[in-house]
Amino acid sequence: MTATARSTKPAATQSAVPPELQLTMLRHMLLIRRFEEKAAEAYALGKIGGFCHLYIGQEAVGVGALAALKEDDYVICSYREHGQALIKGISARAVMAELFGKATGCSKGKGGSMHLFDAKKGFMGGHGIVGGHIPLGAGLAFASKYQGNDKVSVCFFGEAAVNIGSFHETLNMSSVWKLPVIFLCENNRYGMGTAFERVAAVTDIVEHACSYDMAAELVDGMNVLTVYDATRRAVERARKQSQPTLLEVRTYRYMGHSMSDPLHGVYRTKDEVEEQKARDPITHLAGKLKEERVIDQAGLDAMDAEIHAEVEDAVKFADESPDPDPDELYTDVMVD
Amino acid sequence: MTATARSTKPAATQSAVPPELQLTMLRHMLLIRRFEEKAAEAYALGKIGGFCHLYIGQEAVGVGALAALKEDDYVICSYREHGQALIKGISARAVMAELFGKATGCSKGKGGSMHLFDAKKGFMGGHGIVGGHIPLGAGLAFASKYQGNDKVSVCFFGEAAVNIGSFHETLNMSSVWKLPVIFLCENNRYGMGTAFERVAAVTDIVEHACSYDMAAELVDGMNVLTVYDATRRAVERARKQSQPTLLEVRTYRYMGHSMSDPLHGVYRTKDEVEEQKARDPITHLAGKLKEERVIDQAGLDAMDAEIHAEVEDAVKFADESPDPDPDELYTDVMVD
Amino acid sequence: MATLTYRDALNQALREEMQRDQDVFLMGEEVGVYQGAYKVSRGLLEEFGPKRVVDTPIAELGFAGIGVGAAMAGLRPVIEFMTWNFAVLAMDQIVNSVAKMLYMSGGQINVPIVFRGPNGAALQLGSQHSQAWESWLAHIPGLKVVAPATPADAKGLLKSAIRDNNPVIVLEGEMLYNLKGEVPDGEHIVPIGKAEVKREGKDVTLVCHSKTLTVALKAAEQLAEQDVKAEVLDLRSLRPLDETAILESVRKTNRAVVVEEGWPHAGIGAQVVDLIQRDAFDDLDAPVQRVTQADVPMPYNKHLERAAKASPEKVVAAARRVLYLE
Amino acid sequence: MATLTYRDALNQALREEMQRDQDVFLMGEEVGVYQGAYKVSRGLLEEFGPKRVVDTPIAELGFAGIGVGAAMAGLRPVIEFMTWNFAVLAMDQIVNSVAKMLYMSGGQINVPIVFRGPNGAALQLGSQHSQAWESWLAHIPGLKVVAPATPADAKGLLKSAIRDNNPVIVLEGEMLYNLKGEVPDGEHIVPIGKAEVKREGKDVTLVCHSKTLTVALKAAEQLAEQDVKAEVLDLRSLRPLDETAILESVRKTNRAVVVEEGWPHAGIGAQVVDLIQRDAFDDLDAPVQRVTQADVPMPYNKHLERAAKASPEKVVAAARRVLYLE
Ligand SMILES: Cc1ncc(C[n+]2csc(CCOP(=O)(O)OP(=O)(O)O)c2C)c(N)n1
Ligand SMILES: Cc1ncc(C[n+]2csc(CCOP(=O)(O)OP(=O)(O)O)c2C)c(N)n1
Ligand SMILES: [Mg+2]
Ligand SMILES: [Mg+2]
Repeated sequence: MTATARSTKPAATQSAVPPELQLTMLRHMLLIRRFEEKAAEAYALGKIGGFCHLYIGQEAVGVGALAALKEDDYVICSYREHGQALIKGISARAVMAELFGKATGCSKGKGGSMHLFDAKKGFMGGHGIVGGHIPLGAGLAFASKYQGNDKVSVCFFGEAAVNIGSFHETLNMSSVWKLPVIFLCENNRYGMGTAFERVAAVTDIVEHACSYDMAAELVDGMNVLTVYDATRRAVERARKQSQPTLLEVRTYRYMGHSMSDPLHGVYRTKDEVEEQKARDPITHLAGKLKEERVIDQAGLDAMDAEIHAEVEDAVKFADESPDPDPDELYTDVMVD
Repeated sequence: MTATARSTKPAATQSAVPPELQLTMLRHMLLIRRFEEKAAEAYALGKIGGFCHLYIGQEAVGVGALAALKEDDYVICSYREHGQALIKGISARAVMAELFGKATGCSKGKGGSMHLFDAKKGFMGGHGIVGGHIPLGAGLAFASKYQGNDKVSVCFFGEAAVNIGSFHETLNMSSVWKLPVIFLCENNRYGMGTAFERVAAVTDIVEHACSYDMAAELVDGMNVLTVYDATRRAVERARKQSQPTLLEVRTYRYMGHSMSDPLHGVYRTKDEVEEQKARDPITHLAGKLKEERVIDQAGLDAMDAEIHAEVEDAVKFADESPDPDPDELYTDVMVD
Repeated sequence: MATLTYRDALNQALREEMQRDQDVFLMGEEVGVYQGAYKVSRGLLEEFGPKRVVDTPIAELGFAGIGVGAAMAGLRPVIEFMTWNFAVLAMDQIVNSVAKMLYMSGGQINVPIVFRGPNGAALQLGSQHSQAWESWLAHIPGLKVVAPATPADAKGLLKSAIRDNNPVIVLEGEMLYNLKGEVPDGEHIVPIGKAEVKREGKDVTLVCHSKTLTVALKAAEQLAEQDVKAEVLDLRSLRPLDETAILESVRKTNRAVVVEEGWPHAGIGAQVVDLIQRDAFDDLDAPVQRVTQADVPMPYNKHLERAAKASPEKVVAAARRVLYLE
Repeated sequence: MATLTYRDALNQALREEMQRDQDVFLMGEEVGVYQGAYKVSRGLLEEFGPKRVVDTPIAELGFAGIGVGAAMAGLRPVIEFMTWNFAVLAMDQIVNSVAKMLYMSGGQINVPIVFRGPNGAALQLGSQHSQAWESWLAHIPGLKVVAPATPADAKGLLKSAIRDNNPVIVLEGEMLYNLKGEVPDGEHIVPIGKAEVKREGKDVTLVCHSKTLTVALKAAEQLAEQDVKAEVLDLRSLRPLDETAILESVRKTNRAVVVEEGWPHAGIGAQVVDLIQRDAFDDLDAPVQRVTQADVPMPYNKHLERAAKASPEKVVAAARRVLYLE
C-alpha cells in the first residue's frame, strides 16, 4: 500500500528488525509504562496537577514510529505526549520535573503535562486544542522542504481529531504542496467518552486519504514492529519523494481519558478493557524476544530494574527541584 | 448513483419533464440573466455598492435545483445568490431594491447583495463567509427532522468551499445524524482567481462523499433538466429516507468573481470563457424547446419582452423607493 | 429553597426548561452518554432521550453552526462548549452568523440560541486551557452575555437565556461548579442586564462577576477588618451592562475597583472604567483601579498560576490605593 | 523620498524584506497568480517564484497553522488574510498556538510570523465584511499589534513586523490602500510601540489609529476654525501601547477624545481611557470621550453605513464636549 490506499487490512511486518533494535524498543515501551505508573502515583499525591493524559497501552505506537526517525526529524503531538517526549530524547528527569511544574522541567514548569517541549531534540511540543497542532506538523514539513533539508515531520493525533476541520484543511494542502509529513492517527477508539462510531460516518480513517490523493496505511498499533515498519515506509516516502502519508494506527488506552476520569466509565466495559490488555504490546514483544532467545527472564528483570531506578531518580529529581522563580511569570512572553 | 458514488461520470437525464415546467425553467433562467444584466448596469451607475457577485452562466443550477423543491423547503446560499433568491419567490422588485439598499428591499436595505433574505419563503439568506452557511443548511435540516415535518434543506456553495473545514465537519454530522439536506456544490472551476486544481488535491468533489458514507452525484450544470433530475433524486432521498446527498454540479461563471473584477483576468483565458458560453444553458434549452415546438421564436421574444418589463419595473421601483429611516441603524440588533 | 451546587442549579435550569418547552435541546461534546464533561447535563439523556440531548463529534465550528441553523428554523438550541477555550474555533459562527442574522436579514430571522460552558482558568490547566473570553464576546453587538457567580444566579440566568429570543452567551465558572448556595425551586428567573449588590458598603465599590465575586467578597471581608466598608457589585450581565447600577454605587462610594479574570488590555473591566469616568467623573475621588489576570499566558506551575490570578490581596491593595491609604 | 500609495508602500516593504532575507515568504489566498485581492503583492510571484509566494486554498485556520509550523522551524512567514473578517476562522491558531508558544515552551520556541490584511469597514460591504478586530487581537498577551495610518508608517511598520522575532499582527486599512504619501526609500523602519503626534495642539488630544487618523485630522481642521487647537496622536501600535506618548499629550492638553473604528464595548479605546484616567487623573479637566462605530452590525445602505462610522463631525462634537463648549 504505497499508493493511495483504500484497504483497511493491516499490512504485515515486512522486514527483519535487528534484535538490538527490538530490545531498544522493548526498553522504550517499558520506560514509558513505568514512567507513567509513577506519574499516576505522583498525581494521586498531588505532586502533579491539572490534566494528565496517560499513554499506557499505546506505547507501541510512539516507540515504533519514533524508531523509524532520524534524530533531527520533527515530532509534534497532542496533549497525550509523555511517551513520544521520552523517546525523542527528553530525559525522564526533565519530563517528570515538567509534570511537577518545576524550573528544571523541559518547559521550565510553565507548560505542564500537555505542553512538553524540546526544540533542540526536534520535539515540537504537546498541544492542547484538538486538531490545533495538525497544521503545525505540516508547517514544520513545509519548512524542511523550503530549507532544502531532509527532515521529516511526524504529527501524532487521536482519531477524534479527524472530525475537526483543520485535519481536512491540512491534509489537502499537504498533498497539493507535497510536504514531507506523516499524519499518524492513533485510533484508540474513543475521544474522551465517545466511541468513534457514534460520531463518525466512516470509521476507517484511512478512507480520508482518498479525498486527498494521499498514501495511507492501516497499522496494528499493538505490535511495535508493525508500527515501525509502516512508519519506515512513510518516512521513506516523505524523505525521498517529499510525499505525505496518513497512517491509521489501531491502538487502545487502558486508563481513563485523563487522570480525573474513571478507568472505563459508562462508555466502555471493564471486559473490553481487559480484553485489550491481553494484547499488551510490551508483554507481546517481551514474550517474542524470550522465545527467540534474544533475552531471558533475568535480562528482562534487569531491564525493568534499571528502568525502575531511572524513573525513581526522575521522581526524586523532580521532587527536589525548585519551583520557577516568581519573576518567571513575566518572562517568555516576548523575545527580544 | 443513488448510493455512495465514486464515479465522476454525469448521469443522464432520466425522466420526461413536462413542457410547461421546462418553459417555466426557461423563463426563470432568463429572468435571472436579464435581472443581473440590469444589476450590472445599475452597479456601473453607482446605484448598487459593495460587492456584487453575478450568477450569469450558472442559471441552470439554481433553476433546475429549485424546480425540484416544494415551496416550504429551505434554500440557503453563499453571497452569489441573486438567482436562487428570485426563483425561491422573492420578487424582482424586492431583490433589486435590496441591491439598491432601499427600505423596500427584501432585507430592508440592511443586507445588500450578499445578504438577501425571505424567511417566509424559505429563503434563508445569502451568507458572506465561505463555508459559514454550510452548517446552517444542515441545522435547518436538523430542525425539520426534530420537528417531524418533511422540509428539505438545500445548501448551495462554490467548489472552493470544499477546502474549508466546516464543509467536512458538517458532512460528517449530517451523515451520522441522517439529516434531510442536500449539499449542492456549484463547481464553476474558480474560487475568485484560483483554479480549483491549483488548490485541491482531488478535483472531483463527489469523492469527498466516500469519507462520509454519503450519496453523491456528479451533475452537468449547463443543462437545467439534468440538474432538476439529480436534485429530484436527492430530494426524494432526503424527504423519504432522511438521508443527505452531495451534488457536484459542474458549471461556469461568465463574469468576473464580483463586479469589481475583470471578466477573465490573468487566471483564465478569454477563449476559455467564450468556449463555455457556447454551452449556454439558456440558449441550449430555448433551442431544444423550439426544436420540440414547445415554443416558437415569437413566443420566446414575448417571454423576453415580459421579463424585460419585469426587470425594468424592478429597477424603477428600487430607484424610487426610499432609503431606510435613519433610526433603522439601531433596530434589528435585538428582538424583544 | 434548596441548597444546590452551581452545577446542579444549571442542571435544574436545563431540565426545567426542557420539560417546559419541547423546542429546547442540548447539543455538545460528551453531554449525553458521558453525562457532561463537568456533569452539568447529568441525567438529561436518560430523561429526554438522544433526540434532545445530542452528543457531537469534536467539531466546534460545525455543531455551533448546526445549532444556528436549527434556531433559524425555530428551535431553541443550547450549545455546550466543553470549555470556552475550544469555542474560539466557533467564533466565526457566533460573530458572523449568530450576532448578525437579525440585522442583516432586516429583522426577519432571530436566533434564539444559548452557548454555554466553563470560562476562565481552573487549576494548572496551562495556557491553552485557561482563558477568559468575556471581553471578546461582550464586544459584539447582537449578543447578550451573562456570567453568573452563584448557584441561584446560575439557575435564574440560564433560564432567562433559554427563554430569550436573542442569542445569549452563558459563561460558567469551572471553579464554581461545586459552589453551594440556596436556589429557589421552580420558576426562578434572573433578568439579563441587572447587576446585584452582593454586599453593601459606602467606602469603595468592588465591581466583579463570575469567579471574581468570591475574590471580591473575600477582599471586602479583609477590608472590613481595616474599617473600610466595601460594596460588592456583581455585574452578572456583561452585555448589556447594568450601567445604572454601576453608576449608582460609584456615586455613593466615589471610588471603584474593577476585578476580572481576563487579561487587562481591552478587557471588559476597561469598559466599566470608561463608563464610570465618563458618567461619574465628578463623583470620583480617585482614579478607578483594575485587578485582572497578569498580562501573560497562564503558566502551569501552581505558584506562578496563583500569582497570575486576581486575588483578594490584590483587590485589597487596589482598594487601599483608591482610598489613598498607601 | 517617493510619493507612494499605502498599497505600494506595503508592496515595497514586502519586496525589500524578501530580497533581504531568504527566510521570508508570503502565503495567502490570491497572493500569487491573482496578484493579491487588493494588489498588495503585485509582482512578487514574478520576482520570487511560487516557492516564496504561495497561493492557498480557502482554509484560513489551516494555512495560518502551517505558517506557524514553518515559523517554529525558523522561517519568517508573512500570512495574508484576504481581510481580517475571515481571520476569525484562524483565531485559534493566533491565540492558542502563536501567542502562547514561547511561554508554554518555557522560552524555547519563538514564532517570528506576521499576519496581515485589511481590517475594518470599507464601503457597503455589509455586516459580515465590515469589522475591526483590534480590540480582540490587542487583548492577547504574546502578540504585537500595529495599525499603520500612512504610507510611510505602512512601510516602516511592516518592515519592523517582518524583522521582529515575535508574532506581529498588521492591521491595514482597506480604505487606505489608495492613500498617497511620501515614503522614504530603502531602509525605513518605524519601531513597534511608538505613537506619533501627527498634528500638534494644546487644547485637546485626539487619540486615533489607522483609518481614524484621517477622521481625526479632518476634525482637527474643523476645530482649528473654531479656535481649538487639537493635538492628533496616532497610536500606530496597539500592543504594546505607547503609554508615555499618550500620557504626555494628555498632560499637556488636559483633555482627550479617543477615536476608533471598532465597536465601543470593550474596544481598544476603552483601554486608552483606562490608562488616561488612571495615570493622568489629576491632569484631566473633563472625562475622556470616545468616538466609535455605532454599537450595531454594519448596515449595507450607504447612508446608514455613514451614520454608523466614526466621522469628523462626531469627533468635533466630542471634542467640544470635553472642552465644555456645549
Ligand atoms: C477543539 C477541542 N475540543 C475539545 C477538547 C476537549 N478534549 C480534549 S481531549 C478530547 C478527546 C480527544 O480524543 P482523541 O482525539 O481520540 O485523542 P485521545 O484522547 O484518544 O488520545 C477532547 C474532546 C479540546 N481539547 N479541543
Ligand atoms: C472564509 C473566507 N475566506 C475568504 C473569503 C473571500 N472570498 C469570497 S468569495 C471567494 C471565492 C469563493 O469561491 P467559490 O467557493 O468557488 O464560489 P464562487 O465565488 O465561485 O461562487 C473568496 C476567496 C471569504 N468570503 N470567506
Ligand atoms: Mg482517541
Ligand atoms: Mg467557484
